[in-house]
Amino acid sequence: MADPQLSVRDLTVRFPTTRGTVQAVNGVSFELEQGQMLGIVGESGSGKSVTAKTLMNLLPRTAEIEGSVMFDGQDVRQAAADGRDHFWGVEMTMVFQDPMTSLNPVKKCGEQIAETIRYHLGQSKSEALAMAEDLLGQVGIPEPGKRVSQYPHELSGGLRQRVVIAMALACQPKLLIADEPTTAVDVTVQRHILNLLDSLREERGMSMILITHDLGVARGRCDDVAVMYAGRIVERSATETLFGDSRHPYTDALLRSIPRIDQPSHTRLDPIPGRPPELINPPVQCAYAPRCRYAQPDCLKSIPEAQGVEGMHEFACHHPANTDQGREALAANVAAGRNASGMPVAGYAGTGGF
Amino acid sequence: MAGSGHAPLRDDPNVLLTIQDLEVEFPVGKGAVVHAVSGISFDVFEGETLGIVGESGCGKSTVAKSIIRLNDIKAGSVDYQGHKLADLEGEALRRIRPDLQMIFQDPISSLNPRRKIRDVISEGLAVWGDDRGSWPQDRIEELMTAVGIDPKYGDRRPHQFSGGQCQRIGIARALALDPKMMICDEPVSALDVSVQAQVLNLLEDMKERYGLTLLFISHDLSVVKNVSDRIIVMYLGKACEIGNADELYEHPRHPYTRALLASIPEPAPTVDPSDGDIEGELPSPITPPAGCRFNTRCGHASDICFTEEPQMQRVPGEDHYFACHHPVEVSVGV
Amino acid sequence: MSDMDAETTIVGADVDEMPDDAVEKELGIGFWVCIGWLATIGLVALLAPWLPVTSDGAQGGPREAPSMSHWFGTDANGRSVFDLTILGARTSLAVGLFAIIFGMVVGGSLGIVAGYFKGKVDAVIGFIFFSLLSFPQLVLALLIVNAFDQVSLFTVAITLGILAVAPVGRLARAATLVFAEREFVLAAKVIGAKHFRIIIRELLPNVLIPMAALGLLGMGVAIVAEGGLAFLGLSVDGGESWGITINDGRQSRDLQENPWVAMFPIGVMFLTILSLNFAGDRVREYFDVRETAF
Amino acid sequence: MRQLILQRLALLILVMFAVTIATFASINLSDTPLKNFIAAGAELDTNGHCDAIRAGEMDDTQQLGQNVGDCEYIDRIKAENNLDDDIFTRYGSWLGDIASGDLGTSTTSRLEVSSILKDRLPITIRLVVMTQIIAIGVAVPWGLAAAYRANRGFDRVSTFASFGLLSIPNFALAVILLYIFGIRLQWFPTRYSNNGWYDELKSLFIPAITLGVGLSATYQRLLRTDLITTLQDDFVHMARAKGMPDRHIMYRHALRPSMFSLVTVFGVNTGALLGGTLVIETIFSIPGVGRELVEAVIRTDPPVVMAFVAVIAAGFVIINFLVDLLYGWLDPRVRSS
Amino acid sequence: MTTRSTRATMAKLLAVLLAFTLFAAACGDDGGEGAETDDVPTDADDVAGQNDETGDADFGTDDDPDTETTEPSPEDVPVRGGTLRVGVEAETDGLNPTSNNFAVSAYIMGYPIFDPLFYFDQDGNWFPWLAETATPSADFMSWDIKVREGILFHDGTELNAAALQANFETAITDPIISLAIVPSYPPENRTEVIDEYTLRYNLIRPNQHFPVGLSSQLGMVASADYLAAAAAEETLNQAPIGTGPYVLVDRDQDNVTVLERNENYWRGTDDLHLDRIEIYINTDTAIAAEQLGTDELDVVITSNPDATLTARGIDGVSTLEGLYSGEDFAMMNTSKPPFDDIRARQALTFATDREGYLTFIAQDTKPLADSMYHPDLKWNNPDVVQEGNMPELAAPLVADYCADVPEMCNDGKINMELQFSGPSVTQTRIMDLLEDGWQDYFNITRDLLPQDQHIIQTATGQWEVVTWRQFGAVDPDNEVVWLECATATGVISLNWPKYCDERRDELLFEQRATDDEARRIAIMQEIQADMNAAYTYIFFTHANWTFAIQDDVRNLCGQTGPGPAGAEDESITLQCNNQGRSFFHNVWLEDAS
Repeated sequence: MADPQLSVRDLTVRFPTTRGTVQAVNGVSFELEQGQMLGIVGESGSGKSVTAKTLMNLLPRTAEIEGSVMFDGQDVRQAAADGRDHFWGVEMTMVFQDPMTSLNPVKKCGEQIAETIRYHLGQSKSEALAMAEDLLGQVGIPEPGKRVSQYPHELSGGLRQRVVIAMALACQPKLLIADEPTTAVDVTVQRHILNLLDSLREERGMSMILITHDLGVARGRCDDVAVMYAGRIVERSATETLFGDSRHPYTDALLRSIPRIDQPSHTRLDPIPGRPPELINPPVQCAYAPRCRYAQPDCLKSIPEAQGVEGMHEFACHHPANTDQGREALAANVAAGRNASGMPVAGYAGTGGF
Repeated sequence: MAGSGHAPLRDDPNVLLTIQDLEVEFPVGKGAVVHAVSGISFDVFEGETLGIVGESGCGKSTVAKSIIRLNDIKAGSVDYQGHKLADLEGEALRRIRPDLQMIFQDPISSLNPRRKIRDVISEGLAVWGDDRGSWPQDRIEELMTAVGIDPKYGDRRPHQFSGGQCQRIGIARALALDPKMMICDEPVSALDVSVQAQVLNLLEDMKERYGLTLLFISHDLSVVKNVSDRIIVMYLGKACEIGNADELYEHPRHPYTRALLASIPEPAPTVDPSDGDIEGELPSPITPPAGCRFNTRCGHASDICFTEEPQMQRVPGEDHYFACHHPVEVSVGV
Repeated sequence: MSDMDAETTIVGADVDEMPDDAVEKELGIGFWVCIGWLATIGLVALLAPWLPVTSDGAQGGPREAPSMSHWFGTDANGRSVFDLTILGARTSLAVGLFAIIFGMVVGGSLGIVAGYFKGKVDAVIGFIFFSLLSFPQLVLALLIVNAFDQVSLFTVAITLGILAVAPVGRLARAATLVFAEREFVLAAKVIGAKHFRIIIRELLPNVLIPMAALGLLGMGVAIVAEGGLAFLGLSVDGGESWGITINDGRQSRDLQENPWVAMFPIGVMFLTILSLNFAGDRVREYFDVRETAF
Repeated sequence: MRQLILQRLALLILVMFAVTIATFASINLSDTPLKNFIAAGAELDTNGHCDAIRAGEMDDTQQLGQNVGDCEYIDRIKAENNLDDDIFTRYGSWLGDIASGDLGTSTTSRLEVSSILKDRLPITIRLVVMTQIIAIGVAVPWGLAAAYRANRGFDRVSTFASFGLLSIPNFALAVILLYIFGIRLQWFPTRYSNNGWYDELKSLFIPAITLGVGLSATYQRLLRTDLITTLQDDFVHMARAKGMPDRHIMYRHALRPSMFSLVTVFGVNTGALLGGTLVIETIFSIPGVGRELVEAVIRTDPPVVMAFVAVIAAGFVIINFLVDLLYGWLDPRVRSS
Repeated sequence: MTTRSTRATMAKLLAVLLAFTLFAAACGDDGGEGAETDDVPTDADDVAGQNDETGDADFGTDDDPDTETTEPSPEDVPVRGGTLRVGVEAETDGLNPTSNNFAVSAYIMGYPIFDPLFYFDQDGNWFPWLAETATPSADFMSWDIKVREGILFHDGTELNAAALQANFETAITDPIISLAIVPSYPPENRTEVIDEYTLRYNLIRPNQHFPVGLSSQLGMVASADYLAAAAAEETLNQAPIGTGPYVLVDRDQDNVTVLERNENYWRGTDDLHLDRIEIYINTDTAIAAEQLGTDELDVVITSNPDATLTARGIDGVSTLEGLYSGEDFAMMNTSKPPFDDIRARQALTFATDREGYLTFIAQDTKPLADSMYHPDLKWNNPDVVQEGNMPELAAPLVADYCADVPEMCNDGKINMELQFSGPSVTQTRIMDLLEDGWQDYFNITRDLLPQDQHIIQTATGQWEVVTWRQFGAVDPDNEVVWLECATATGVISLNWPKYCDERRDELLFEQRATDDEARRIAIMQEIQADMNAAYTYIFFTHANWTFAIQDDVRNLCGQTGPGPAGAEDESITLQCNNQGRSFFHNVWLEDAS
C-alpha cells in the first residue's frame, strides 16, 4: 500500500496563555488516502479546527506545535518554517464556516478568485478573470460573467459559499479542508453545497477533510470519520462502522443525545451531562471520564491509548461501549448509581442508539 | 404557498393565544419594506408546544417577537386570553408581558454581563415585587436548583458560565415570573450538541412542572419535532403547512415541507431524497413573488401558482393544514 | 436533574478553540503604576492647602536652578516651580475631573437616551452632538471663556465640560445602540421592566465602562485643553495651572537658560496624561471596548 | 447616494444655523467694548448733558473732543450697530448678510472679512494638509507593522511610543521643537514665511510635525486595533489558505476594510484642525485662521469671529460629508445601501 | 461741531482707541505694561545725548560686558541692494497718520513712507525736512510753515499748503487723534493758506516749540487725494500714500509689511541703499530676538527685557538701548473711590514692591524710576524720590481710611480692582508681583481685559488701578497733554488719573511760552515734586527701547535728513533710537549682494 496522501502523526498544539498552557490538540494522528473524504467530528473546543489550521499553517505564531504532518511526501511543517510559496492554495486549501466573512467585503468576487490564480499560476489579470468566471460556472453559479464583477454582499449566502469554494479550488488543490462549510447556511443550501463538494471531489480526484459538529453531515458524506474530544481523536473508523458499532462512550452518548427526525415527538433525549473539560493543564486521566457513564477508577488514572484495528477502527477507551467490558462497566455504574468520578448514572431514559 | 386563511384556527376553549392575519414589515430605507410576516394565522392551546420551523428569513422569529410586541405589528391581531396584544401600549402592555416570557437564541448575549446571575434571575421579582405574588425572593434558590444551577454560584457573573448554563439561567429568569407561555426563539441553536439535549430536556421538564405553553422556534427540523405537539412550517413570511407534529412529518403535503425534510443530512424516511433538489435562491422579502411565494423554486408550480395565493386547507380528518395548489397527495411512506 | 451536580461543579471560563480569547485579561502592572502616579498627584493636589507650598511672593531669586530648597528651581518671579507645579495640579486635575464628569453626566445621559429611544429623540440629540463637534474645540472654549467677565476655575471647567459632552455622548450613544440590541435588554423589556429601569440597570453598567475608559482619556484631553487655554492666556485669572506655568517658562531664552521652569511642569503633565491615556487604554482593553477617538 | 447628499446638505444647513446662533449669542451676550463704550457714555451722562444737548439747551462743542464723547456720536454708533434692536433682529440681519455672502467688515482693521478669510484660510489649509500627510504617512506603515506582529516586540515598543507621543501636550511639543530645530539647530525657520512654495513648506514643517505627532499616534492606534480585528477575520484566513503572501494580505486584503475608524477620525480631525491649530499658529506666528480667530476673539471683532467660526463649522460638516463618500469607496456595502 | 458722518463709526473709534497701545491686539508679551500711550501729537523726543558721535548708546548696560554697540566705521563703503528685515512687537491698525494712532511699529513702517515736516538732529534740535522754513509770529500765537517746492507724493500729486491743511483738518476732526490737538487750537480759523506752499497755524496760547509737534505723526504728510479716498474707504488706511523714500508694496496684516525703494524720491536715490524693507510682526518678542540669531531678521525693536537680554547674548548682534524712552508705572484713578482719597493712594504706593519689579520684571535691564525723567536728563528733579517698599507705612493709612470709609473695606483691607490687559505672560507676572506686595492691605480683584477693552475702560475712567507706560519725551512741552486739566474730563480723558491741578496747568503753559531753558527746568522740577506729592503715579522703572542689530546692518545711527534748502549736500545726521523709532533710508547691509 502506497503512502497515504496525508499523514498526521502525534500532532500536538499548545497555546501558552497567562493562565497556563492550553492543550488544544493532543497527540492526534490520522491518515488520508488520495480521493478520500475524512470527517472530523467534535464539539466546539474539541480541537478539530485547530487541527485543520495547523495543516494550513494558519495558527497564531504563539502556538507550539509538535508532531509531523506529511503531505505527498513533503513535510508540511517544514514548508511552513521555510515560508514556502505556492504550497498552500495549490497543494492544499481550506474553506471556512461562514461564507459571509470568508470573502473580503471590499473586493469583487472575480478579483478575489483571480488574485489567487495570478499569484500562483502567474496568469495575466484578464486570463485570471476569465478563469475565475469559468470556475464560478463550475461551482454552479448562474450568470458567472455577472458575478465576477459583483461584491460579496450582493450575493446570497449559498452563492457566496460557492464563490468561496471556487476560490479554494482555483489552483486545482489536491486536498481541500472544509471547516464547517455549511453551518451558517440553511438546510436546503447545505444540501446543495455538500452535493457540490462531493461532485467536485469526484471530478478532480481530490481528497477532502470535512470538519463538522453535525454527525448527520459526516455520516452522509464521509468515507472515514474521526471523533474528537478535548484535543484528542477518541474514535476513528469507516463511517458505517462508527455509526453502527461505536466503541467510544463519547461517540455513543453523542449519538444518543441528538434528537432524531424518525423519533416521535416528545421523545426524551439522553443528554451528556456536564460540560467539556478545560484544556488548560488538564489532569492525567481520560478527558471524558467525568461525564462518562462507563468510567471506572482506571479511567481516572491514565489516558487511554488508541486501540482496535489500526487504520480501520481505532478508539481510545479503557471500557469501550458495545463490548462486554463496557457493558460490565456500565452495569456496575448503574448499580452504584454513579461513575468513578461521582457523576450520577441511571439507566437510559430514552430509546437512543442505532 | 403562502397560505393565508383562518382554516387552522381551532374553536376550542383551550386556546390560549390566537394570532390572526399577522403582518409585520420593516422599513429598509428609500420607502422599501421587508415583508417579514405577511398574514399568518394560528393558535396555541394551553399546555401545548407549538413549533415554528423554517429557514432563515422566513419570519419565524419575527412572529415570536411580534407576540410580545418587540416588533411593531402592521396588521392583524394577537389575542391572549382576551387581551388584544397588538393594540396594547405602554403600561397595559408592560403589565401583560410577564405572562409571556421569552428564551433567546444567544444565551450569553441574553444575560447582562455586569450583573450577578442571582440578580438576573430575580429581576422579574424586583420589577414586579408583590404584584404578581409568585416566586418570592427566597425561592430564587429553589428556581436555580430547578434549572440545574447550583445556588451557591448565584454571585457569579454570566461570563463564568458555559452557554448551556447561561441558557438555564435565561430559563430561570423567565420562569421567575410564573408565565403562562414561553416563547423559545432558537433556544438551542447556539449550543453544542451534547448540551442541546440538556436544554431540550429541561424545557420539557419545566413545561410539565409549571404547566407552560411553549412556542418553540427553530430551523432544526429534528429539534422542532422533538419538542412540539403541533408545527408550523414557514416560508418567506407565510405559513405553508400547519399540523400535528408526527402527522406533518409523516405525511408532508407541501412541496416545501418535503424539500426541507429531504434536505437534512439524514433525510426523513418519509420523503424522497430528490425532493430536496429545489431550485434557485430565496426570493427577496422586499419584493416577494405574487401568488404562491414558493413558486419560484417549486417543481410542481403551474400557472395558478403564479397568480393565485393558495389558501390554507385541511387534510380531512387530521389536524393538518396546508396551503398549496398542488399538494403531494400520497406520502411516500417508509 | 440528573446531570446537575456534574454540571455545576465545573464552572469556569469557556475555552474556545482559538486561545486568543481564552487569554485571561489583566490590567497589568503598568496600569497600577499609572494609577499610583495619578493617586499621588491627586493626593498631593488635594492636600496642597495643608502642605507648605505657596504661590505668594518670591521664595528665591528669579529663575534659580533647582536646588535643595527649590527642587524644581524658581520661575521668573522667584516663586518655587515645585510649589507652582503642585498648586497647578490642583487646577489642572480639578478642571480635568470636573470637565469629564460634566461630560459624562450630561453627554452620557443624552447619549444613552438617544441610543435607547432612537427615532426622533436620537435625531435631535445626535444633531446637538454634531453641532457641538462642528465647532473646533478650542474655538468653542475661546468663545465660552470670552463670554465670561472673569475666568474662574469653574468657568474653565464648565467650558471644557461642554466640550466633552459631544464626544462622550456619541460614545454613550454608540455603546447604547450596541447594547440595546443585545438580548438581555429585550429580556428586560419582556419581563416588563420600565424604560428607566432598563436604562439604569441594564444599559448603564455596560455603557459606563467604555465611558470610563473614554473618561480617563478625556480627562487627559481636558487637561491639555486647559493648557492650551492657558497658552492663549485664557485660563484661570490669577491662578496656577500647569499650562500657565509652562507658558510662563516657554520662551526660548528660558528654555535655554532656565529650562526647569517649563520642563518640570511639562514632565509632570506628560506623566499625568500618559497615565490617564495608558490607564484608559487598559480599562478599554480589559473590558474589550473598541478603540475610539476622542 | 443622492439621498445621502441631500441629507448632508440639510444637515449642513441645520448645523450652520445652530453654529451661527451659538456664535452670535456668545459674542453678543458677552461684554463687548461696544457696550462698554455706550455704558461709559451713559455713566458719564449722569448730569443729563445728552438730554440737554438733544434739547438744544447746551452747546456740545463745550465738551472735550468736539466729536468724541458727545451725545450725537454715541447716538449714531448705537444706530449704526443696531444696538437698540433686540438681539433677534440683529441676529436676523447678520444671518441674512452671511447667507448672501456678505461676511461683513472687521471692526478693527476695516478689511472685508471675506478678504481676510481669503488670506488666512489657504495657509491653514496647507498646514492641515501637511499635518495630515505627515500623520497618515507615519501612521499607516506604523500601524501595519505593529498589527502584523501584534503584541510582539515591535508592537509593544511601538505601543509604548504611541502613548508617549499621544501624551505630549502639543503646545509643549511646539515650544520644544521650535527651540531645538528652529533656534538651536536652525534647520527650519522660526516663523511663517512664504517666499515661494518651498519656503512656505519649510516654515510649516515644524508646526505640521507638532500637530502631526499626536495625530499619527492616534491614527496608528486606531489602524492597529482595526487591523488586528480584520486579521482575525475569516477572509484573511481564507487568503492565507489560498497561499497569498503576507504582504499581499496586509496591503490588499486587510488594510482597506480596517480603515473605517481611521477615516472617521481623520475626517473629524481635519475639520477640527481647521480651527484647532490656533495654539500652534499662535506659537509659530502663522497668520492662519486659528490665530486670526484668537486675535479676533481677544480684540472682540464680532464680524470676524462669527464669520470664521461659521466657515470652520461649514468646513467640518463638508469634510465629514466627504468622509461619508469615502466610506463608499472603502466599503461597497455602504455604496449600494 | 464738525463731524464726518461717513466715517465716524463705532468701529472707527475702537480701532483708533486700540492704537493707543504700542502693541497689536493679541500681543502681550511686552516687557512692561499692557497698555502704553504714545504721545500722539508730539515731536522728537530728543533724548539728549542718547546717541552722540562717540557712539555710546549703551545706557544701563554697563554691568553687562557682553553687550557692545555697533557703530559703523566711517570708512565703510555703502553696499547697494538687499532687503532689511525688521522685527517689531505689534501690528498697527493702519498707517494713515491722520486717523491711525501711531505707536512704535507704525512709526517704523510710517517714517520711510512719509517724510516728516520736521525732525531732530543728534543733539535733539529740530530742523525742517519737508518744511523749508518755520516762521512764528512775534507773539508766538501763530506759525507759518512753508514746504519745499516740487515734492511729489507717490501718487504723483504735489506737496503744497493745501495738502498740509487737508492733513491737519483730517487729524483734528478725527475722534481720537483730535483729542490731544484740540486743546491747543481755537475752534475756528485754526489754519490759513498763506501762499501755495505756506500754511499758517493759529494757536490759543503762545508756543515757542511749535515745530516739534510736527516731527511725529502730525508732521507726516499724506496725499490730499489719498486722505479723501481713505475717508470714504477705510481699508485704504492700510495703503498709505506719502512722499517718503520707500513705497508700501505689500501689507499682510499681523505678518509682514513690505516697502520698496521709491525710485522717484525727491532727494534722489543715491543714498537709498536698501532695495526693500520688510517689517515683520512677532508678538513673541523673545522669539523675535532669537530670529536675529537664526538670521531670519536683521533688526529687532523691542521694549521687552527678555528680548533685550536674549539679544545681548547672541553673537554677532549688538544692542542699542535707550533708557530715556519713557517710564513704567502704575496709576490710580482719582475720580472714584477708594483712590479719590490720598490715604489710599499713599498706602498703595508704600506697599508697592518696586525692588521686586526691578529684579523680577525689569531683570535689571532698566533702572528704577523716581519721576518722569531719567536722572541723566536736565529736566529731572533729583530731590523727588518715588516711595515704595515700605509696607509698614501703609498699615496706619489703611486703618485710618477704613475707619472713615468702611463701605470700601473688608476685613480691614481696602477693596480695589486691579485692571490689566491680556492675555499676556508678562502682564500676569507683573500682576502677581504687585499683588504680592499689596495684598496685605488691599482686597484685590483682578480684572483681565482684552487690550482694547482695557484701553477704553481706562480712557473712560472705568478703572481703579492700572499699569501703564508713558512720558519720556525730552521736551517738557510734550507732556502737557497728559497732565493738563483740559484733558482730565470728558468721556475720554488723556489725563488718565483725572487729576486736575490748576497750578500745574499754569506751570505747563508757562514753559510752553518761554524759550528760557533754566526757567523751563525749574518748572518741570516743580511739577515732578507736585506729582510725587499727589500720589497718582507709582513709578517702577524707566523704559528701555532696544534696537537689536545684526553686525552687518550699517549706518543705523548715521542717517541723515535734508539740510537747509539750497545746500542739499549738507545733510543733517539724525537722532538715533528715538523711543524705539527709526528711519532706515541710509542703512545698508554689508553682505547685500
